Amino acid sequence: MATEAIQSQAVETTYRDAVREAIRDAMRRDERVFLMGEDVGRYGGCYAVSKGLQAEFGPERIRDTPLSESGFTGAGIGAAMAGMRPIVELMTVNFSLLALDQILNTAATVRHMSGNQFGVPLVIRLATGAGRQLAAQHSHSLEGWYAHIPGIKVLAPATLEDARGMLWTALEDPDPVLIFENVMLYNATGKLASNAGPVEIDKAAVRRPGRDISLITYGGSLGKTLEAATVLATQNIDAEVIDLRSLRPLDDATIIASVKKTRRAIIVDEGWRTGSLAAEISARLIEHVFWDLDAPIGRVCSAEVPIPYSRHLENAATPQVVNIVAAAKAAVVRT
Amino acid sequence: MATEAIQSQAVETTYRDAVREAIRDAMRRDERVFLMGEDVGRYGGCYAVSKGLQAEFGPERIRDTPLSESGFTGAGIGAAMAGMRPIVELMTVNFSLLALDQILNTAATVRHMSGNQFGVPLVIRLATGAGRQLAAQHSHSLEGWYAHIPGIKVLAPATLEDARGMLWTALEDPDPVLIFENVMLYNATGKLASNAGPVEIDKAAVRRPGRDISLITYGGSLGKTLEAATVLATQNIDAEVIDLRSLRPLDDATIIASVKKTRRAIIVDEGWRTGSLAAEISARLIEHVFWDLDAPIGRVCSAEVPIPYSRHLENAATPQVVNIVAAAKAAVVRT
Amino acid sequence: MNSTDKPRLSRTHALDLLKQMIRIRRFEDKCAELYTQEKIRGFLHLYDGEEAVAVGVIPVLEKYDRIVATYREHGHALVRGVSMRAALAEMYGKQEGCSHGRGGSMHLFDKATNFYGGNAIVGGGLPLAVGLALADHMRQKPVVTACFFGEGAVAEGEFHESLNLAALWSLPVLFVCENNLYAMGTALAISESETNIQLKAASYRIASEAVDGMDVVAVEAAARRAMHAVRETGKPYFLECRTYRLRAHSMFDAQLYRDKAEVEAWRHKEPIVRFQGWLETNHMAHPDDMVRIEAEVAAEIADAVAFAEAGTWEPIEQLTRFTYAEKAA
Amino acid sequence: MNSTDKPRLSRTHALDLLKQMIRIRRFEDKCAELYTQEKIRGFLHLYDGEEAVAVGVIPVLEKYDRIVATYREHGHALVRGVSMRAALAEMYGKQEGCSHGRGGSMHLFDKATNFYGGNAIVGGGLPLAVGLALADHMRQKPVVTACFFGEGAVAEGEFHESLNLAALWSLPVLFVCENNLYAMGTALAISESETNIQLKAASYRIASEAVDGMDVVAVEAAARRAMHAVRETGKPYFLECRTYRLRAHSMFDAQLYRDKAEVEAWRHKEPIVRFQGWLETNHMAHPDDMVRIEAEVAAEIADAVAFAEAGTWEPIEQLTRFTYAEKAA
Ligand SMILES: Cc1ncc(C[n+]2csc(CCOP(=O)(O)OP(=O)(O)O)c2C)c(N)n1
Ligand SMILES: Cc1ncc(C[n+]2csc(CCOP(=O)(O)OP(=O)(O)O)c2C)c(N)n1
Ligand SMILES: [Mg+2]
Ligand SMILES: [Mg+2]
Repeated sequence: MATEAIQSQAVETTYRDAVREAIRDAMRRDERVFLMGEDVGRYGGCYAVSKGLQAEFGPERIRDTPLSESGFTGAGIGAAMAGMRPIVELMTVNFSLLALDQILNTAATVRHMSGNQFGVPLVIRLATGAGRQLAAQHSHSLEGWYAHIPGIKVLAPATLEDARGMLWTALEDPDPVLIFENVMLYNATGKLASNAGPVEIDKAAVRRPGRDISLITYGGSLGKTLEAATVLATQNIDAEVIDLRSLRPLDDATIIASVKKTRRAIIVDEGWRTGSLAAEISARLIEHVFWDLDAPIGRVCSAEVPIPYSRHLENAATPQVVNIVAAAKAAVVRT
Repeated sequence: MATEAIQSQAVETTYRDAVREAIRDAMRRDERVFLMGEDVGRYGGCYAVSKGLQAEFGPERIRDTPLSESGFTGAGIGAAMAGMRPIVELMTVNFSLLALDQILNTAATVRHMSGNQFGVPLVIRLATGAGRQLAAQHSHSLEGWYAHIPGIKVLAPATLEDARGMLWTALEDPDPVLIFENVMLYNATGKLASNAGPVEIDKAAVRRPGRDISLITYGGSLGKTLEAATVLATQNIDAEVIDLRSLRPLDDATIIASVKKTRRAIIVDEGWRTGSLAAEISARLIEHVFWDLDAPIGRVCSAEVPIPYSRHLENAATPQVVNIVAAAKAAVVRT
Repeated sequence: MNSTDKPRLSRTHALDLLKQMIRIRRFEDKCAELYTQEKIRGFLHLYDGEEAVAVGVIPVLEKYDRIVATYREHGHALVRGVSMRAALAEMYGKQEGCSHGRGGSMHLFDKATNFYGGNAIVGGGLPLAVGLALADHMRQKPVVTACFFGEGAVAEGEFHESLNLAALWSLPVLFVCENNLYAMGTALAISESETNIQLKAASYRIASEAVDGMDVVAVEAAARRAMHAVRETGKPYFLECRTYRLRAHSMFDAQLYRDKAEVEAWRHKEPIVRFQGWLETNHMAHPDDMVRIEAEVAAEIADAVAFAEAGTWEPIEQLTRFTYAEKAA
Repeated sequence: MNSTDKPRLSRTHALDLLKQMIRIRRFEDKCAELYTQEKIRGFLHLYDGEEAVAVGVIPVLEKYDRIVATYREHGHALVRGVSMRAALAEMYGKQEGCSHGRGGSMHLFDKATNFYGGNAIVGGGLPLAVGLALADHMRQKPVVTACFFGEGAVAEGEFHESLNLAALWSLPVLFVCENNLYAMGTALAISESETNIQLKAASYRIASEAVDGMDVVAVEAAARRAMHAVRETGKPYFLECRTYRLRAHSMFDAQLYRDKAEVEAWRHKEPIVRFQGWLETNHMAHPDDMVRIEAEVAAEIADAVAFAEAGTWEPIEQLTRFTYAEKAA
């Protein structure tokens, strides 16, 4: 998709606008689609993603909700079971904890508990990630943690194409899909094909091919990881960069193929290190390519601390280009 | 502790009684301690753990709560910050999702956000695990998932000694401690020293020494894993069984020492496989003992499905002795 | 009171109400027996004493209306028309069960009758009901969603959020609170600072009524008024049914929290005996009616047991099915 | 009305109330300026227009009472006695800050004044307040916990659970709802089916009062009545302060959801100008008083800025500190 896009006529846009275009497009394609969440309407979305949409689609379909995360998430589940295609915006992942019972105990279980009679074709959008000095309660990166839950799918659009294209595909999915948008990406600019549209959501993408080591990441860390790859190139280390795109299910085939080739891997993940998605990928690689590895698999994750407010500590707590470069070099020189 | 216990005069008891004794003992030692939760008082606890305690300590200190998980968990946090030593019983981990915002956004962050001015010396007890045919909403094993959260500690007593001894040590801890009691253990019987008391909560325990492979587990799976070790012994495979005891922090030293010795490891964990604690342990082993390994690290976890009601499917979904034996043999024969 | 408020208490209708209650009672007595035989496992929550609520409310709904229930939902499923066979097979864990054996007693689902299940998270069904009603509201469908829950759920935040959303967005939800005075072992006064549950509806501007939940005729009349109001206004309505659970909360409950005398006192208000007696004194139920009803119910139960016994176990190879929709080939 | 109800409006006291409000306003004006200079980062929520609430309520509390606030808590911290130096240094992220630079604007904490902090989860502070009061209740301490929250929090389940627990267990909590009519861009009528917030207290049997939150004298009088009631009865009390946020919700808010005219209209009811004017017409505030107050406040702010500027960054080596208590060596 990405490459096609670049070939067709491209327009300058932002990640934020790409997400808004995706919502607008979905609303136009299917009248069963509606967006509901705190301040998505009159306010225009806490990150201005839905700005202008209420004027176009009205307050019923761009529905402002009270501060009742569990209530309106559950309402989204019910509406989906009754045939609608709701997009629930949980403003940020930090507040999604209040809705976790509905997500895990209802959305993720209904199809199973009902013996496949009912499904929950619901999409939940959440802003995620640190980097804006919002401190310990507003800086969580829990997308990898959510990927633990069977019954839901978890997406992490890192590019303009995915910000624009994943939503519709997710809405067509018969099961609940959580889409995590990293807060540091909203202002990201770039060229997007004027005809950009839905993209598949099953495969990881090789964003930079390389021979010496696989750098596996997603979402907000993709940019940093590509930067690190550029730095490594100047030191004659040819890194391959994989963008997971889907955190649940994981595209094992692409990951394994890459590491079988490079024989080394570093996983970059903004979640806290212990119990991170990076740990799962490391464990899977061991299960599948242990005998092909020339070095231990490394992880670059967030430090085990609630994210501090002050900028220098927040930066120190989260993965940075230097950490990725260092980890990659350690893996390459180690043998 | 365990060994001492066996030396001193031992009395037949159950895991349930050991937990009750631990609560009674704590209530007597320190008047700041109180137990609060749904049906802990008049009903006697949904698993009869607190039966009789309200008669002894009264309704203020053995406090029945309404069905308000977030409310009374938050109340426990506040009471702890004000100098009490509350034990909040969240009946089962399945309902703890309703209190997760309070646990992650408040209990785990207050010390940090306040620059160390306030701490939360709170203990939360939760029943966990499958095996009673309670189906998809009542069979979660999320202790490993909780271990992702910095700021809290997570314990999993697997023995009578730990059921009896971990609570007081947890209550003396200045930070929030979650204690997960596996529902299949409550009826477990055995001998417990009449003078059994507090135990340390920092170290993993080698429950069975062995040379050929390390079987790393905790809580409800310890019994199955020891059984598996016995089976393996009959096939000349000498397995070492490690009981993690503390899931956060993990006792890396004990785990690493064991695997450095055996050069092979299987992790048995009742959590869903993807993003399981087993993945974290596997990743850490790779980071620390990669060069010492003679085989890939294996995981025996729950299948990626909400736990089904029917017994045969529930058993198939969760780790069983045969799975552990098979995984261990695969690791040993593989080279 | 307009016509919709008057129960059409024809003899046939009266006997039907009675039969439905007896049907639930006898079925659950059988379930309890099967539980001791370990044919049914897990948690089993009986509706003994509360039958008048489901029997009074559910027949008032239209086929196209929706129902959300709790883990104490056998009665609701049966009255709604979920076959006794499928319900019992589900409790056996057989794949012929209404939830394919995946759910068990607490998770009876049936798409054919718009039965949105047994939910085992207290209060968890309320947001779901709000969402079902939201979907109907947005499509201007004349559908009502009836949501059953116990008085224990009133303490949950989800109760509060759901009532506010339903009223704020003016959604057609009939909230039916089955106030049986206990949440497991927790008496209402230990759970609520304001024990008059009905009053709570007012702070959301939701119309409400409290009714004697042991009187099936009264419940039906109240349900008619409630449904009429919801259909007329499109707004939610709150119906509190005051009832009592005569048996233990589940099969694990020693009932230390209430004394036998209290239970005995309530036994006298028990909905079946009471209604049957009333029908007999009013010559609307004759001995042979009772014989017929008991015989029909016994036959249906025997048939359901045979069906469940003959049911099959889902192959273990299919373990992870239903976690996600199967890809259309 | 007994004596405790009557505000002791001596000239000194009146000028003190006025000064406190001005102190908050000028401090926050400075914060906004420092934000544009990127000295302060993250979210910054100003109290502009609402000062009469914190200034009217907090001085009525005793030193040993406890306070729980929200992310809009600069005013509460200052009135409570958290030093302006420590508060500003915190917003700078310096280790001399009242939360060691870890918390920032939304997380001002101060153990010395029993200030249990800024909580950035809407509604998250209410259960905490219930717990603080529970601890005092169990130890029979005569301590009251004052819990401030916005009207947006009323829709959260935690509001419902907390009010019920406080009333059910009869805990000394003063719930102060700062009803500024908006939750970010969501007007009250879009958030609540019943917009009369005070009424909600009744369904928990909690005594309540609504007061003009733009009138510092009225707020103080109401706070006295409320605190008197809590101390007398040991029970919770609900105080709704009707106020208005004159500035944007945070520094990122374009205020698309309300028109300038509305804001202008409220500006005329603005608590400082209003109270100052009233004091002047009643000859309780003279021009030189105002000069003195402004001068003192300006000096305090200048000092705080100097302190924050001179503050130091915590060494990065200490990153993971405060995640757990440091082991006593
Ligand atoms: C959120 C949650 N907390 C606790 C439980 C355990 N539990 C199951 S039923 C029950 C009592 C519910 O009482 P009520 O709502 O009155 O319904 P009833 O059983 O009386 O019909 C409890 C506490 C649960 N299932 N869900
Ligand atoms: C649980 C939760 N949901 C959403 C948010 C995002 N948010 C921050 S402030 C706010 C509005 C709160 O309004 P109100 O309670 O009235 O307080 P005010 O800002 O008006 O003082 C929202 C939605 C949050 N911080 N916490
Ligand atoms: Mg009940
Ligand atoms: Mg507000």
